[in-house]
Amino acid sequence: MTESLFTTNNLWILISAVLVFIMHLGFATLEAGFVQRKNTVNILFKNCLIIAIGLLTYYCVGFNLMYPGDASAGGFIGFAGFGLALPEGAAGAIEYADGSYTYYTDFIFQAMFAATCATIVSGAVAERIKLGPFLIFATILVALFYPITGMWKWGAGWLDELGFYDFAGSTIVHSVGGWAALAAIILLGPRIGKYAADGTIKPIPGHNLPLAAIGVFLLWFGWFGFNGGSVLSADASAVSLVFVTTCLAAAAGAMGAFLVSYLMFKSHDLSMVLNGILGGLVGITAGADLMTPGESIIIGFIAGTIIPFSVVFFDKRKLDDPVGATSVHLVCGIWGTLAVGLFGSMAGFQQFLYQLAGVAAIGAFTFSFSFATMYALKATVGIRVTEEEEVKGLDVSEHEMKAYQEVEQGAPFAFAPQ
Amino acid sequence: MTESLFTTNNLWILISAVLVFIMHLGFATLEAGFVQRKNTVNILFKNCLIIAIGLLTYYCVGFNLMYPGDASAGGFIGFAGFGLALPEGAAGAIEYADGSYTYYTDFIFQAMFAATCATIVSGAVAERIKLGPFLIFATILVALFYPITGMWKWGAGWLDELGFYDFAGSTIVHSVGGWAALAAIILLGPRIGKYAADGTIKPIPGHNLPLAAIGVFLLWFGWFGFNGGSVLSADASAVSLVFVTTCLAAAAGAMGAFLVSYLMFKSHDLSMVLNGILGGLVGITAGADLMTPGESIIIGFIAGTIIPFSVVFFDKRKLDDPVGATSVHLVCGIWGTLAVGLFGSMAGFQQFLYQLAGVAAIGAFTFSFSFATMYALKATVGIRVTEEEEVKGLDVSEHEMKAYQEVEQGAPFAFAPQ
Amino acid sequence: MTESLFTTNNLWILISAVLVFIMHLGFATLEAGFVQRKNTVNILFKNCLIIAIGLLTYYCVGFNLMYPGDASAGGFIGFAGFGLALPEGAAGAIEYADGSYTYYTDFIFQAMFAATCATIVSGAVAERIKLGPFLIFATILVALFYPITGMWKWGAGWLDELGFYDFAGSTIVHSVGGWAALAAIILLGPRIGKYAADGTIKPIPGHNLPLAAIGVFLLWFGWFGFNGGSVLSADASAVSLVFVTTCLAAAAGAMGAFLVSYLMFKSHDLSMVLNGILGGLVGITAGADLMTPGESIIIGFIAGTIIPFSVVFFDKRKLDDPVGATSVHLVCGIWGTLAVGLFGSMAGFQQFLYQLAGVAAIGAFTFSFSFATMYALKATVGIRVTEEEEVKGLDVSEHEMKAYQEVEQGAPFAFAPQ
Amino acid sequence: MKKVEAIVRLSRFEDIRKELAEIGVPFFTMNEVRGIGLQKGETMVYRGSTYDADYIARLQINIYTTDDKVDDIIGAIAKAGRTGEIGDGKIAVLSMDSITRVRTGELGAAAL
Amino acid sequence: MKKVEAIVRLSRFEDIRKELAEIGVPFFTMNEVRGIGLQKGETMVYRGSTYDADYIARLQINIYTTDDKVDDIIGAIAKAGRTGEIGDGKIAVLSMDSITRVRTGELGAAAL
Amino acid sequence: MKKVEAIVRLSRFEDIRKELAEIGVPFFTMNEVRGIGLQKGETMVYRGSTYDADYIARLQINIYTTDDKVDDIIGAIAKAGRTGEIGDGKIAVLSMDSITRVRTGELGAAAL
Ligand SMILES: Nc1ncnc2c1ncn2[C@@H]1O[C@H](COP(=O)(O)OP(=O)(O)O)[C@@H](O)[C@H]1O
Ligand SMILES: Nc1ncnc2c1ncn2[C@@H]1O[C@H](COP(=O)(O)OP(=O)(O)O)[C@@H](O)[C@H]1O
Ligand SMILES: Nc1ncnc2c1ncn2[C@@H]1O[C@H](COP(=O)(O)OP(=O)(O)O)[C@@H](O)[C@H]1O
Repeated sequence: MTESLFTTNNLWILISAVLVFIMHLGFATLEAGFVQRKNTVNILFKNCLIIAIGLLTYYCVGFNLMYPGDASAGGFIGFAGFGLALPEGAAGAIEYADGSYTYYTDFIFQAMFAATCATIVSGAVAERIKLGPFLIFATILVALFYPITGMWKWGAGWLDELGFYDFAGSTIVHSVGGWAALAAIILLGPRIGKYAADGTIKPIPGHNLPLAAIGVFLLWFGWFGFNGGSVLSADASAVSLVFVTTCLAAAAGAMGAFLVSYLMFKSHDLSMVLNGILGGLVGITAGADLMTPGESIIIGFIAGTIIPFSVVFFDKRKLDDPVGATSVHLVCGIWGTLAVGLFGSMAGFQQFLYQLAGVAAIGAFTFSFSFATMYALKATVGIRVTEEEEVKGLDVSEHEMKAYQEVEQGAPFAFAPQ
Repeated sequence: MTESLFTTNNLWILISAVLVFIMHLGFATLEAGFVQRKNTVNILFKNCLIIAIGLLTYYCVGFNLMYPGDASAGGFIGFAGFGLALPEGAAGAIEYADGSYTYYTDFIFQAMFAATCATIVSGAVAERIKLGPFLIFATILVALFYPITGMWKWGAGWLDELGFYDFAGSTIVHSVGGWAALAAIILLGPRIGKYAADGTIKPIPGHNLPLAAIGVFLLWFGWFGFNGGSVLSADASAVSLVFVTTCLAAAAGAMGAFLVSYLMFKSHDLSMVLNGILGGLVGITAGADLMTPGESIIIGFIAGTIIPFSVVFFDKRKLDDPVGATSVHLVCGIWGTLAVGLFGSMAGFQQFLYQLAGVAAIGAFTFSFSFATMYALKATVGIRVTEEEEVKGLDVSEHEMKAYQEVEQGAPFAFAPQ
Repeated sequence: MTESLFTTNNLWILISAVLVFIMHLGFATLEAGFVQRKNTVNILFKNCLIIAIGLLTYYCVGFNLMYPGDASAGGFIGFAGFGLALPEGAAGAIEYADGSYTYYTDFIFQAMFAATCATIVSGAVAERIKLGPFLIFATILVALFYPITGMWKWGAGWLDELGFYDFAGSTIVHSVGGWAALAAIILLGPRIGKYAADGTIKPIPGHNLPLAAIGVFLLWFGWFGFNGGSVLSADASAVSLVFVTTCLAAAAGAMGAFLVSYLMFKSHDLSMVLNGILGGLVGITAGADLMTPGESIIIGFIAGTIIPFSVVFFDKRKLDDPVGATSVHLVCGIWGTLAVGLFGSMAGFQQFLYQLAGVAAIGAFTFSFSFATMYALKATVGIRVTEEEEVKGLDVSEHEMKAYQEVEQGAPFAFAPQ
Repeated sequence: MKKVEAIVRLSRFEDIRKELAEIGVPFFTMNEVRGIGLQKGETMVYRGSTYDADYIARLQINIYTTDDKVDDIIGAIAKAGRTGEIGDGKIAVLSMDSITRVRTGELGAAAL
Repeated sequence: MKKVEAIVRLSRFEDIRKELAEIGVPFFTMNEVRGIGLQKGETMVYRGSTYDADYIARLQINIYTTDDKVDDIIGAIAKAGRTGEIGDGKIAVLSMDSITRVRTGELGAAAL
Repeated sequence: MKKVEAIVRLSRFEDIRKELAEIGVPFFTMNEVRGIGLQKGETMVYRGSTYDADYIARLQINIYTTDDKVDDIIGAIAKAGRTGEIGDGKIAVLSMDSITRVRTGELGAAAL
């Protein structure tokens, strides 16, 4: 390993961290676009704090919980201590990861992933959750639940031993976020007005679809780092393959959602296509390095076709998810993880069972701990705003602000005075 | 060539692909900002599908049509087969492009360019074209027309033999998109209400100029990859020169459009300055690697000054182009291509003639085939929505959605209930 | 130094330039979001022209004023001539900066920084300054004031000799912008309606907080290049440390502003958290390479806590700054610069005095020359629009445009006709 | 003939609409208004300064009707629009000379 | 003196304006309203569920005028506003006691 | 009982509000309207073509009141709303048959 190749490898992981960072803006705009205007400040506020809390808690405990090294107890849990502890030798010791990246690069790349998890939840619980309990839940998720299951695979824990594969986190990041979201929305209940007295669904359309579209493009943009950086080096052959499979899956996801939602609803629903792109991306994430371009198209397309069914399924079960986070991250995350056993260079029945095991174990852990945490919060401080606050909107009731101010100086209204 | 340099070169082309990718968000927001709010969902929907279709068709046929290798028939057309076929040897074979990038890197970078072409059209035909025929046209453009003329130059075809030069695609990408757009708007006709009975122009202002500004900045951002990546290696000297010429041309384009539109209309028209920046970028694209910084300023400035004249010219000819795509991509694309014969290290009368030949040949091919395709679509399925649909807006009539929902849960209107 | 490492180093500085470029979009959207809707076109227009003017003037004079080389007169001022002059040897001469980057890379990276300075001012003076005088002021700032003080430190001038340290520009970029902004708003006076007759503050809320949030995330995104690129090579150890300190400071800034504004105002003010993130980023900028992660959290957190106090302080002094530029860039810039003397590997009383000297010298120079320039403009052409223009909004009065057009074709109003 | 104008809470709209439909008044026109009354606007905070939203968002329902229905309409709106809290709004009845249906030119009760 | 209120389609606005100008009524005030009538709102689809837009966007034109012009105004609006489809709207005439021009304080017809 | 409707400049709103409060009319309802009158809209430029904004943004203030206060209200609005420039607006008084307070069902003056 030359210093030069080391520098290039490290640079790519750093740039990937930058790309994953901007996914947080992607989530923020996507979620903001899909909620009602009266809850916009609230969702932006949560997204700002989640990235902040995510980075800080990952610094404090998450990183050393996810990568405990020798401190790991049987591959189930371990903790290497609070804060960051630069390994012996210089900060940039080329030995740290065999010349791929430095210790700090490792941390920052992983920290950006961690915060993603909590952001997934924020979309699903939008428009009705109390700010305080949400922040507590997000903190616990990032600080404890995410690193623990993450360690099982990426921290060389028991699932890794077993043979479970998850390249960049269809399960470890996306499904974990999705399970936590599911637990939360079960306990929260649907938004007021989402269901008529007779149970029919009354859609609550997002207030700003351009914002949502910006979000999806930014997420795709960031996914080049999410998947590309998960190669954990700048290896030309591996990274370029991952780029191709990632993009083709996203494109196929768009087409899948487009076609199915047209066939199902006879409409060209932008919100479905946007979710389809994300579904394709989540779907390819577990095996982005294992697939041929053709296989990636199949995986992405199927993910895209799942979206409309899944959205309708959750809606019918009164699991109200304003942004479709459970369909995108949970359902497509499971699909993508299982697809590693069906397609690509690792496919096989044995592998499929490993994948199932991973999905089930991580799902069971995350869902039950998330449910318990939310339940405890519900039973104590309460997790839902009052009906009055919800109808007024969280912007006014939790923030005393409006996202789009109408009053202009010199005039009481939103248009230019004469 | 060391493995290390190879990795760096390849990394830059991959990162360039990421930057070119985000240009699609740039186009989406630019076009969304320049249309009326009632057509916003439609334009976003088209932009989502274009990138998806672009990537998939380029995978299926485009790439092998543009780079047919030995399969080329006299440098005019050739086809190396469907799908991608990894060349003999490992995926990342350092030999593929002399240590500059891998096969998959080559594909993904080129695929991002291809989709750009169709996006250019979507802006010009906005607010009145039917969704289905547009998607068919876009698919044909990306799958056939763009790769064929692209091959003439970049696929080592006859124009390349001749001596025609187009560094990053002033003609091959931008003018091609522009010619197709021109053919389409001739056949489509102007939007209802754009011209009074007596022929005077009645402007139809864009509904969200911040979105349009976001689009222009993102396009500029992506252009670092568009031009910088076209160096096809990370060569320090070449890439840094291209960065400088690209930026200075964009800056000069802004100033050119600013000054001329002030002199012509006595107004500080943001939409002109935004188009001026893009004009400067398109203008420098053909010769970004050949110019000194000073020359790039001249080229960009002239491109910027062309914009207001060109916009008014097309408007007067009743060629209605809501976003100025023909002025930016077609007119400035021609200008930039010809500028290679006038300025920079290749300038000369002979070269000027080669440039003219390239502009004419590619223009003639693209315009006539695009016209024929659109004509056939018009004669069969029809290309324009009904008057009623157009007046209602495509969002409601083609998508049954609104971009900015006013109805809030618990209240019929767009402000917080008390 | 191998060619390969040189290429990687250079590539990182180029990519950093791209990241710093997008900060201009960050500023544009942040400022647009924080002003009233009637001044949106104006702020976008200014941001487009500033980046254009910034690049062009830095090309013409700025670069050679900031890096005069041997032409420097005693470390106070020097000028190496107009335009760019490629040093002897090839453009990409590896010798130019000891194998770190090329001449053109140097220029483009520095040019992106320069334009930032003027953008900081545009936010503070928004909603009331005349376009022409503003552009003149911005040009002078970028062409003269910024490079002169920049040279004192980064051009190996007297402050550098003294021992003053400013890694990426807490003082040299941010405070300089902040001082100029302060001078300008003192001379401009507050917006009409900001203060009641009895002096109480009447807030004028921003019109589009999602835009503002987009701006802050993009600024953070760009800061990876701003600070990471200031390492001036791709050195794995240094760049990764800078990434970690930068991110943790931003996160801590968010938490600091969140907590203090909750304690002070009992509200969850999104605008404060957004400013807090920026405060943390500005704060860490001077010593991003000197701090441990823990120290960066302290510095960022303190910067965040400063924000609410500072905003209220300026507001009470009738120094009306719609976007909080003085608090973020000036106050946190000073804090960050002084923090180099208090924390991290250079901390010490002696160093603290050097830092104080730098803050004072650059502050005195920039403030007084900015004040004088603005004063001269005020005395001659006038710097403030008329009351009528201000009430109407600058979009209509200076641009004859609206940012959000309501009139749709076929209908006089903003919703779909039936 | 009368025009009934009611200024009501936005959150009561659905109920008022149902109540009106029940008494045979399914059609009407409405618009957004801003009220200044006993009930004060929300207190907002922006960058450390508090201020009151000057007005309260309200809905104005406009119904053209024949004289005989006026009392029913007032009753329906008063019933469905009431929360009992300050700020429930007002119902005004104005005299209307004539009403015409644009589509047919019909006049008076036939136009409704 | 009368106030004429017309609820009309947005797409007929330009023609109504011209027609009014021709009969010597160039000045008026208008606002956006939402109508609930025989004509139903568009059917929309969002994430697989259909719903009806509750109301229809309409324009309300308000004209203060002298008694003698009322019939002309009704005629002009009825003519230019008609499409013949359900949903063309209504024209109501209300009695007005007085009208004042703010700029001059003029009263009655002189204020118009 | 009367309904007073005033079409005024947005920029005069604060003063009108104060003036009304002084004469004991602190409560009212208002909405945004667009006026077409002697005063023309701004001339706008977009991509090289100029066009006039068709209308001017105005505020309509609606006050339900007893007969005795009508003159005071007209006087207050006319005073505070006047700039003397063309475009200051109109004040109309319409006859109102009844007024009801939704919260209590009170009728007439008691409802105000
Ligand atoms: N004199 C009035 N003229 C017009 N509108 C009024 C008048 N008084 C009250 N309103 C409207 O009625 C709304 C409710 O009135 P308010 O005094 O707050 O409560 P309540 O009617 O329950 O006593 C106000 O917000 C305003 O829109
Ligand atoms: N009784 C009414 N009071 C007030 N507005 C009404 C009434 N009836 C109808 N409208 C308004 O007139 C519009 C058109 O009425 P509609 O019944 O759809 O068609 P038409 O007038 O052609 O029979 C409605 O959308 C509504 O705004
Ligand atoms: N006949 C009318 N009916 C309804 N509104 C009117 C009428 N005439 C004028 N207006 C309203 O009054 C506003 C001001 O009128 P305008 O003629 O411009 O000025 P002024 O009242 O000072 O003579 C107009 O913009 C319009 O909203």
